[in-house]
Amino acid sequence: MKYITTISEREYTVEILGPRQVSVNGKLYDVDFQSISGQPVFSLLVDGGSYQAAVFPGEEDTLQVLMRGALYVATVEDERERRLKSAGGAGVAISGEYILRAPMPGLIVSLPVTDGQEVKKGDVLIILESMKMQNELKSPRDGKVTRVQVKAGDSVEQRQTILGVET
Amino acid sequence: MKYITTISEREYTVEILGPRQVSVNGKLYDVDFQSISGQPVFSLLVDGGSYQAAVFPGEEDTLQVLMRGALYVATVEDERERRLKSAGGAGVAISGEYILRAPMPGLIVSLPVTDGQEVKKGDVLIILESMKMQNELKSPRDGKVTRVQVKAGDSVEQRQTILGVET
Amino acid sequence: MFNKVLIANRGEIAVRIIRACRELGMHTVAVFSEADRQALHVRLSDEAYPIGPAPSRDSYLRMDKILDVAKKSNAGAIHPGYGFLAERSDFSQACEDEGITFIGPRASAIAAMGDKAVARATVLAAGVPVVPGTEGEGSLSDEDLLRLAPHIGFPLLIKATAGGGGKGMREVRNRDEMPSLLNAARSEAQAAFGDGNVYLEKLVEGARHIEFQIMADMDGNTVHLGERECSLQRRHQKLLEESPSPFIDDDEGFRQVMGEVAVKAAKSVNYANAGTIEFLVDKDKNFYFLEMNTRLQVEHPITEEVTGFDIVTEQLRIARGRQLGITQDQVKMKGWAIECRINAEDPYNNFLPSTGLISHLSVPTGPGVRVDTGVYAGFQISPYYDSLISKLVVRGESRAQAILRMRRALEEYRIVGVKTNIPFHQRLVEQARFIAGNFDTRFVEERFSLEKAEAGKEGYPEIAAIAATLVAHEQTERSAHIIARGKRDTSNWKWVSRWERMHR
Amino acid sequence: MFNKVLIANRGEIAVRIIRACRELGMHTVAVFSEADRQALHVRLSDEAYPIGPAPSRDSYLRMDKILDVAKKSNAGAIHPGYGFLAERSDFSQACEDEGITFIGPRASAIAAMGDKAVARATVLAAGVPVVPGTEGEGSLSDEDLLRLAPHIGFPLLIKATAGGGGKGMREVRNRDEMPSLLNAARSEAQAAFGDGNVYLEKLVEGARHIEFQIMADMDGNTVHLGERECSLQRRHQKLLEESPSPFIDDDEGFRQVMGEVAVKAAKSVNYANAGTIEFLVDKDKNFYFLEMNTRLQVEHPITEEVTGFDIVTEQLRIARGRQLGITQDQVKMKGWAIECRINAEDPYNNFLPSTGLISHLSVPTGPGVRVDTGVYAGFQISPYYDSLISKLVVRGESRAQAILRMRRALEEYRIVGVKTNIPFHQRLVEQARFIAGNFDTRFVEERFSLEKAEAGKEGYPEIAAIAATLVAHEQTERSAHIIARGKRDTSNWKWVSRWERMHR
Repeated sequence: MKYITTISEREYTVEILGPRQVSVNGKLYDVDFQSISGQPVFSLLVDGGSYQAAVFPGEEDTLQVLMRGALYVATVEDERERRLKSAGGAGVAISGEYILRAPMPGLIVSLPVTDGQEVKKGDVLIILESMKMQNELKSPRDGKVTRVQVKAGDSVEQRQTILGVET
Repeated sequence: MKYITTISEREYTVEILGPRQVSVNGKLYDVDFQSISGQPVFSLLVDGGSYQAAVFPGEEDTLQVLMRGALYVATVEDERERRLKSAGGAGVAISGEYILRAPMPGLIVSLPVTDGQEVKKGDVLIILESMKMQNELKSPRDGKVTRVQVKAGDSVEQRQTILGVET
Repeated sequence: MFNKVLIANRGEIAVRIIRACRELGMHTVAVFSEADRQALHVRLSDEAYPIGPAPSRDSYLRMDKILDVAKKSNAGAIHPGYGFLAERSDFSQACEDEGITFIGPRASAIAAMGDKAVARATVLAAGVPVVPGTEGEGSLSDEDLLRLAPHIGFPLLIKATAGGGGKGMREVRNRDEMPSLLNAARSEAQAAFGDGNVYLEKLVEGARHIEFQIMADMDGNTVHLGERECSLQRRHQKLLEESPSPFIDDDEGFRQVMGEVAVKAAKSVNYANAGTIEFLVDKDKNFYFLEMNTRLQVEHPITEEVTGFDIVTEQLRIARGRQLGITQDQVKMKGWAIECRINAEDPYNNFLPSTGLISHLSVPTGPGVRVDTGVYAGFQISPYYDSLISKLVVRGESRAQAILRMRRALEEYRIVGVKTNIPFHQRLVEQARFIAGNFDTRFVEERFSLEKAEAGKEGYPEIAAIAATLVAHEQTERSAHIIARGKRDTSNWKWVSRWERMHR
Repeated sequence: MFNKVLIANRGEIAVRIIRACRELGMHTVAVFSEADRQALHVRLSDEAYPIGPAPSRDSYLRMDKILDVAKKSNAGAIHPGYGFLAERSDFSQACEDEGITFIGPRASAIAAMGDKAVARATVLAAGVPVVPGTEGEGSLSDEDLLRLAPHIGFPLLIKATAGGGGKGMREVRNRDEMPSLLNAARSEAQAAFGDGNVYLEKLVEGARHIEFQIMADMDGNTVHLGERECSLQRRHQKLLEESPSPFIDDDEGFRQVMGEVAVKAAKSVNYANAGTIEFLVDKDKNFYFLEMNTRLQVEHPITEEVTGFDIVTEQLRIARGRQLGITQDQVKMKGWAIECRINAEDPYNNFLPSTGLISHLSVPTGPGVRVDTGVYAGFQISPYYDSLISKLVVRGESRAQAILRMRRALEEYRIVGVKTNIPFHQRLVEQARFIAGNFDTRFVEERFSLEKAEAGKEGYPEIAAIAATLVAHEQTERSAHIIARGKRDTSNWKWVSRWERMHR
């Protein structure tokens, strides 16, 4: 099974050759990969090197790998997916609507944007109070604010939709 | 729901009156009983007193309650069970065959008894080596050894039947 | 003399106090909100009583309910911990009125130090240097503050009179932005402390935040237990503290000068029990009184580790009327201690707080490591309270050993289910400037970027690629089979559905 | 000078050594048997290599495989921990032959002290008092031993020449029972150490077991780090140790006399690195050399806690050729430390070892508590190795504080999935004789009964009855419903089937 795995814009071709062997960009590695305690924590022996990795789903179908105190954000595609995607043309992932959901339950302290407003990547979309802190949630991209579903003073549940940003 | 719960040969009539109320021998208690982390560890608030109890199944359908550093071995019967039992006559639990099973995987170092031999309560039935220790397994009652299924030098799996003691 | 103590708090500090009581053979009474029925302080206490709904104002801030529990349970004393009611003089007074020992200073001392403006005036009168600012009496209007600001000079800080922990604090670079910042500070202070009063203070640039631990008995015997370096902060929240301060280090003369001033400040309000004098120190070793925290401090363990002095135990003894067990010349700092505050927040996403169920927990242990915590595997981190999960404290013979020990402890610490700032600390303690002890209160915000720190490291991207690919591969394989429904339900693991979403 | 260390061990001690290496910035290489792929030492090490099947003789006792891994991984040194190959002079020699630093004494010192009979002769020649016994050279036949026994006098002990930890040890009350006990001791010694040789020793009645920690550098500078009281044993296995010994306590003169003799004993074999001299002490303060353990000791942490001296770190430094960091007069014991060995065994069922999956784990933390452990929630305790799960160590300013702290730590410690001896320790530290420090090596076996200790306590039987009834009630309710199959499968909890069995 062959995968293209991207970390920090660098591509790694990872081929799973057997239960204990993979290759990365053609280089062979002995690998012993085990889940610990039924948790998304793994013990990984690669050519004798011992690594502990926590692997979590991240934003937009990435996998976050936390290992030796550093975070690696990875996208894993299998060859078939990859071919389909390149046939369909690049840039697909960028378009469409970004939906901002409340990352935790809390209180909307302020909502500095309005429906239809143009925002830049990094602009504050809302300020949410939770765990006694005021937290600014920022736009991950340039775009236009759509479908604002809350107002200042509202309490929101975790994962509740707050607004969208359309490119 | 009314239960007769026996600890150290003393009987407690425990009646469950509601989600937060029980009576023990007629005395009312406010009770808040919660399982922790989905484990057999419980936090129990009784009239404001806070107790942590680990509750495990013990031998012969007892429940072992480990709490504030002491072990309580309890038998819980509901009223109906209890009535049936007393109708059927006492002493039933004592008769029959005791089956000795290996409490852990290990090696049978020695087997000082033979089929048909009479043993007293406390007599050593086998010596099992496990975790680098030689462990003596003793007879819980007087009786006759039956159905010896292993010999010295055998490796046994956990729960494997070793022999019986018949009264 | 009391033998049963009610702990009017939650989380790691409630656990800390319960442990101290237990080690003195005292009984403990916990109180808990609806969100905290399964909290560790409830499980570990001898008694525990509910005091209301999850929001603090309905539970942990309700003096009336807490006093009711104290009376019902015959608790002879109340320990307020930090936060919540710890610095409310009316609570201290109410306890006294009910004949319950308040484990902390007298109401008058809390009141004097609690209004930061009054506090500054009081210590100034006692000869303690203060940061230039509005040392008026009590509340000043926006108009007054705007008028006084140019006399102090910009940049300056707006600070909550009632507050602490950076809440209701704003930095002002010029007069124009001041009105809106005053507004924001007041509303934050109102929300956090129920008191919107603020004051102004000169911003000392390049400053270090160094504080002295004070212990005083009821007879006025007062000692300091040396200093703590607390300059590493983000949004005025301390993140990593150490004792001694690398800035003072072996300048014992300077330490004693500051310590004596700290004792003088405490004595100016007839202080009793544990307290902390916070100073700003500039690069020329000028130092200014900032405020006094009239309570146990979050970071008290590092002082315990270097002095060998159990501060919470001593608080209980002092409250029982005992004299201080030590004199100033018996206080010796030995070795070095560092504390990292482990918060449920995502260091890769603007330190956004993180809630959820802790599904797995591996706590670092071994020589020289101490963890003060209020959580366990299976505990739910709720959004109602602050994000402090635990305090990871290490001690070493030297600062270098303590740093290396902290690194290994951070690497061992595994918390699954919520995001934590552990990676932030891992990178922070690797920074050359941290190792050199060369930082001020702006370091974290202005000179340290987690992303840049990681980009600068060599790292193991191939290994990460292997891990990610194998996880994804396993999920593909799994989703190709029919998976028993029950297996999914009881798993904390969201990959299957994620994977299905990807392949939809 | 080496910078990469192979740890030829497993469990808590392997983790302890990895931590020390990490705190010195050294790289680590773990080895593991098939049963230990997921063990903590494998997870925490920088590198890890398999060395064979689960039984020790096929893995952790295989010098050849371990040396292969050392060479393959370019490890410059090997730390043997305790047990396994730690006291095999041929292993120390083999390392030297391969140019790999053995972190421990020279092969000659191990050999001299490893044959207990030779050891006794050697130290006797150096003027160290020994327990009367067969100080012959090497192996004696049963015939010889039976002939010598009456000269020593009964009661006496048969002890394994190669051994330690009570294995291959038998107590002999008279000549008649001696042949069969010799047989048993030899076969146990053969199984445990691959060496069936035994020797005889007078049994000192009412004796305390007190040992001195020795540190020596390669230049022969030798100090002792004070004593450890190890009298609380069961079947010659230590269960609870403390430092200082309450028997020596503040008799500094006696401590120094014993310490000097211990140093003399170590010097008699040109000892280098960490070692322990064990003494028997009778009630009149006569003391006898028992044996020297030429390795790191299980109970080393209590010495670390009272002296502030990191023994494992110092072992690594000494092995690198560094001189001892301290002189004898710099060694100060401060406060009191106690260690409880937490074993996977059932104290209510004849201390039968317990295996299984640790489904839940809550480790005690907070001030003065240290846990050295090799397990975590989700780890499987296998039957292949000893039953030591972890060491719970506390320190306090005084013995009384340490005892109270140990009590609260034991009460906090939760291990679910295997039985442990925690309740045993909880009862032990409550005993009046323990608190008074009034016990000898027979105390646990002859004067302490867990059942009697519990029967003597008031306890909470009503609360236990409520807990048991509610659990049983919940199970009845549950079994009355149809339970999703998957839910059952993933539960570690066996009640449902138990309940079904009951109601069949």
